[in-house]
Amino acid sequence: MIEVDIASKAFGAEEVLRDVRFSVAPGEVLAILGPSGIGKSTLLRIAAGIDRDFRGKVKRPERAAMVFQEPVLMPWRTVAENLSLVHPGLGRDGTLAALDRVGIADKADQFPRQLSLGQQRRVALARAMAEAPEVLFMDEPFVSLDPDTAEEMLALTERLIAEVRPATLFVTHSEAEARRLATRILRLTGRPATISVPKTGG
Amino acid sequence: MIEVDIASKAFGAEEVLRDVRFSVAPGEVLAILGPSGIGKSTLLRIAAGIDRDFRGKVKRPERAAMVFQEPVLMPWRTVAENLSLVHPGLGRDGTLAALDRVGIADKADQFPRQLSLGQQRRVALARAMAEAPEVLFMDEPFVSLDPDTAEEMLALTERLIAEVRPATLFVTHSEAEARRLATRILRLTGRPATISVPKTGG
Amino acid sequence: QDLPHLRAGMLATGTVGWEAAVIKGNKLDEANGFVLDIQDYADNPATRIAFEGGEADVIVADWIWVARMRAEGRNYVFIPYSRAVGGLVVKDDSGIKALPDLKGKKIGIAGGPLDKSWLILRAYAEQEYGFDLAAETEQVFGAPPLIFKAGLEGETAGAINFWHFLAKMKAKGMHDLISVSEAAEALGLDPDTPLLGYVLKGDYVASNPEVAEGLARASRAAKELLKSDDAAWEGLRERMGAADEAEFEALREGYRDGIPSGAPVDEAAADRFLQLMAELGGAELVGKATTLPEGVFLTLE
Amino acid sequence: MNDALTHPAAIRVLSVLALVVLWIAAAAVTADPLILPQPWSLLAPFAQEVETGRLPWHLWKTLTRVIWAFVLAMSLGVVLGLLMGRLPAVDRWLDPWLVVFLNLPALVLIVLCYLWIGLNETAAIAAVTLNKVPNVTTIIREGARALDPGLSEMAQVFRMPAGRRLRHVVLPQLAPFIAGAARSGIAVIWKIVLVVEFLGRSNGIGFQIHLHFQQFAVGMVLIYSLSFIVVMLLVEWLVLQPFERRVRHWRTA
Amino acid sequence: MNDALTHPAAIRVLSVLALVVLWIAAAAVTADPLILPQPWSLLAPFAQEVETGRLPWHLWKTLTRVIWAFVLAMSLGVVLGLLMGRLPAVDRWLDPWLVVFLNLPALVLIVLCYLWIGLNETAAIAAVTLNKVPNVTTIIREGARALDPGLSEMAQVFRMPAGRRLRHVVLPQLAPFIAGAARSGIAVIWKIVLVVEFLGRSNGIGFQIHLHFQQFAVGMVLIYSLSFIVVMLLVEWLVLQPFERRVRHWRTA
Ligand SMILES: Nc1ncnc2c1ncn2[C@@H]1O[C@H](COP(=O)(O)OP(=O)(O)OP(=O)(O)O)[C@@H](O)[C@H]1O
Ligand SMILES: Nc1ncnc2c1ncn2[C@@H]1O[C@H](COP(=O)(O)OP(=O)(O)OP(=O)(O)O)[C@@H](O)[C@H]1O
Ligand SMILES: [Mg+2]
Ligand SMILES: [Mg+2]
Repeated sequence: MIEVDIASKAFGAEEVLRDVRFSVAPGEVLAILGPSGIGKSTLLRIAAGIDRDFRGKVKRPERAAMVFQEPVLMPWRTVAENLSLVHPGLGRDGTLAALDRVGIADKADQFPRQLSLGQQRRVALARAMAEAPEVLFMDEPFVSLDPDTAEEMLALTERLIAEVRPATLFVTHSEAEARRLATRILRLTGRPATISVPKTGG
Repeated sequence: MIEVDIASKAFGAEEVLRDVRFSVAPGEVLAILGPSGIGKSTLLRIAAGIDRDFRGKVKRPERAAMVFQEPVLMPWRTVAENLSLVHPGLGRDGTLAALDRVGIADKADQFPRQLSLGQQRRVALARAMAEAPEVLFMDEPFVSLDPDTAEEMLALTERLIAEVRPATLFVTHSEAEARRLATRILRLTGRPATISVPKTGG
Repeated sequence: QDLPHLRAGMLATGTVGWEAAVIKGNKLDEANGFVLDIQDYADNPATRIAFEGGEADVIVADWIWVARMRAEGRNYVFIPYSRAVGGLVVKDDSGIKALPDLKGKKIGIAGGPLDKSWLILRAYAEQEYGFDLAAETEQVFGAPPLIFKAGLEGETAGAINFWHFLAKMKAKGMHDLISVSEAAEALGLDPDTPLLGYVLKGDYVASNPEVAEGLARASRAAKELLKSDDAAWEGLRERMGAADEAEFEALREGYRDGIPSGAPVDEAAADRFLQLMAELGGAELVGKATTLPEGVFLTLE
Repeated sequence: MNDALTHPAAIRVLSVLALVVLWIAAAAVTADPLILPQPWSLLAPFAQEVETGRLPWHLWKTLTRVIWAFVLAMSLGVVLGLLMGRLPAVDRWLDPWLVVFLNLPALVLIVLCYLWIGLNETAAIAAVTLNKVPNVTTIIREGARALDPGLSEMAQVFRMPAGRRLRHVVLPQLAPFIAGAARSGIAVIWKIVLVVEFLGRSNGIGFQIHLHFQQFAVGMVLIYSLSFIVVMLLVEWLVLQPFERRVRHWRTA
Repeated sequence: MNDALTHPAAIRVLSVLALVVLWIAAAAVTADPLILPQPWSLLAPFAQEVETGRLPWHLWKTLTRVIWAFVLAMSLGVVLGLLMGRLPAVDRWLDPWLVVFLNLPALVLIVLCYLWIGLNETAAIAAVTLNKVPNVTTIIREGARALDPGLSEMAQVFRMPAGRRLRHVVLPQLAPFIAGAARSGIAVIWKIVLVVEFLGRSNGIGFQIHLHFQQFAVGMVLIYSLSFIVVMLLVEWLVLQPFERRVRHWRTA
């Protein structure tokens, strides 16, 4: 269960978010939609506890996982190490299996910069899903992927959510993705951004 | 006119591209499609002259512009400076106008890290289109944007191409985008990747 | 007037400075037909660099070094200035009565392992007591002020230091266990052989003989003053940096003890001395000068 | 906590005061003014050194040398470091030289400079510069090796001219390395200037420090040392830190 | 060009040879073996110093001190630099201290250490360490300030434990700063060890250099200086550079 209650979030004088309140139960998937620059990533970062400089409060379980808007890999560690350093429990086999699920087991011993951007994004996905998280934050996880790969990743995510039932918050620009994954959709509009018309998705 | 003739491109022992040959005339738009990790960015980087470590040859006009797969901005210079340092001819007004066209004139004096990723991508777009280039390389220029903004950017690009008529090479994962912008579509398949079925788009 | 100028590179803190101050203060330089231009340096090597680099016409050094440089082909000459008056001091309450009592203890030595006083004392210990002072004691080499401090604190049982530090140490409750001149005498050396002196280049002396002579005369005149006239010392008080009257007097008497007789240097005695140094200090000290090269000591009319 | 107490300037003053208190305590424990005098006992001799004009004069001499050597060493070092960091061919050739000059004792370089160039200001400054350049080069080279390839490619595609590229793409990435090299550099330079001064100059803080050390006048040694440190603190507060804050602004904005 | 001539090891040898040629030329121009002897004229005295065991012994003494001081200064400096770079509160408090200790003349620290701790090995190593720590701290602090916030956030969200975070997230980013600080650091340390040795130790290269320098025996000064430089060249080639190549591998892969 994750509870977000942001009275206000501002960067300097510019207020970005106001009165954004919601909670997400385990197994629930909340999609966050809104135009570029509205404050989606900001919201996610507050929810994940990265950004603490806001008025309001946030509660979330311990074991979190996140797919950032950019891959955020350690460029000086191999792809496999990027997983195993974050999830030492996996072991070499678990790591390779996790990489295999996103289709890049063959790149396990390369450095992130030797991967294409889409491949790096998949490493980031694999990292987020490697060990059953209690909360899952995803910031546009399926961009920079071709339709087939994106579809695979989507299916993978769906499976994970169904199995592990984390409380999931994910940002996307694609209505289709949102409708497919989300149990609820939240739209940010306005300046400062507030929640507009929450509706239940399928 | 840009002429690409790649006999072979390899990273170490791994051959990535083989026998990729094509040319793009001024005003033509070539869309490059293919699955993640196939070699699209590699191809673009070779065409743009960034990567010279390949067998074959490439000819292209002097004045090039590029939208990289990531924004690649100078984080220590303001958004406006990121444009004006690359295009000193623009002047302050021209810079602001260019930023206005992508909808972020209000961020002109902020640093790139203060922008959302979508906003940063738009700065990169503005930078590529600020001065009429003879060749335009774009690596997935419209991702991380909401549908409305993406549409605006697409329209902007269309206008620029119609006016300036650069030889354009662009990588995308979206068939829709490709069909809309491209005069020709090139698909990379296989390992090493080669051109599969070049067909003429609308 | 058009008197020739003599550029002297001097240790700003050295005792030479006292003499130079008296020379300048009493215009003894001009009286002897030259103008002394003093360039202060903060360390001995600095004066040697100045001399080598041609920035100074005269510096102060010991004649062993002059002999060494002569043996290397440098035409340097030496005008005596001061006798060796070093010694090994111990604390008054240390209970150490003779050199053998230092066995197994620490000796602080300011001049390094090639310090002449140290070498003479080693030879003396060997001759008188039949033991190797270097092997049977632990030596601590260090900067003079640090040896000074370590000696007073009792960190070292004995100390060999530059004489003006020795004077201060004696004023602070230490005494000579043995003076170097006693030891030298016992070794059959001439304690009157002045160790320190003005060093000039032979070429300079050849072309300016009157300046070299003038310098020697001025130096002697200054020493006469300092030897007999307590008032001449008052002007030096500040640059001597004595902490109290006892130290001041110890420094004054120490200086007076060091004034050489003025008699011509006994070259045979000097040669014996050099050979002993060569034996004890080795090439590191004397270089190629295992016997006294010709012409080290400048003979003036 | 009180607002006044968390203000940067207040902390600065408090921090310096704490250091003085430490000194007082150390001096009290040592209980030997010859070894470590109490700070207040230095006030009178300090005032005297200032009044006679000795201290300002020597300080000025030293500062001139430090500034000259600093400017020379930094510019040469940055250029060399950039070249070696970016061009492996140059690096392979010059690397052994760098190691040799980096580890050549200051003394050797200083003496050689004095003997070749003469006992003059040029030799002194050359000696310090030669001593310091390898240091700067080493640090900048690491920075040059760590440059972001993405930005270089961007600059290349858009044909940014070399000067602009250097100023806006390369130097901002080197800034932390330059800052580190400059700070630690000015300290090393000043330490070498001290040696240079005592080996062959007749003025400057180094000359005075050595002179007083020979006399075992620790108090005077401290007075002269601290006078330079005070200058460095002022430079740090009035020049370096405000400048750095501006250059680093983008990180915290 | 011939392949053999572009091989890194060949270039290394050639580069060192070029340096020797430069030396020979300089010595020929100087034409005074007392000021700058020809390299070959040093071979015989060098062989003698080695045979008597003097040179190896002093070298060993110095190396021990350098290693001790290096390890201590680097570890303390990295810790302090990280703290000051990451925690502005700590930085504000310690910054004035850093400036003071950075600019305190080596002589002062050395003498105070000797006076307090005594004329012994502990004092010598403490003095060198204290002299060097501020240097390392300064450089590492800049590195710590330049850490990538994105990676820290990643480590935070995934709750990477502190040790692993330090080793795999922080240190790799600091690597160029650490490399720079270590290289220029070992050089500075050895230079300070020289001073420390001549002020209060009875052995070591610095002691020997000063001894011979007092006699103006430039040849011996060079022999002892070069013996350490050769060691450093070997360390550079056999340890540092291979290690760096491994650590830097990801940049060029
Ligand atoms: N560090 C910062 N300083 C100042 N303003 C910031 C900062 N970070 C974000 N902003 C501003 O906050 C707003 C929201 O940014 P955010 O990254 O949350 O957008 P977003 O909804 O994720 O957009 P996108 O879809 O483009 O990623 C933007 O206008 C941005 O300029
Ligand atoms: N520097 C490198 N070293 C080794 N292999 C590399 C390097 N750069 C790219 N590759 C490999 O080359 C292949 C093509 O990479 P490229 O970045 O061109 O893919 P892409 O088609 O752009 O994919 P995406 O759509 O994910 O961006 C990938 O398999 C990648 O792992
Ligand atoms: Mg975002
Ligand atoms: Mg790509």
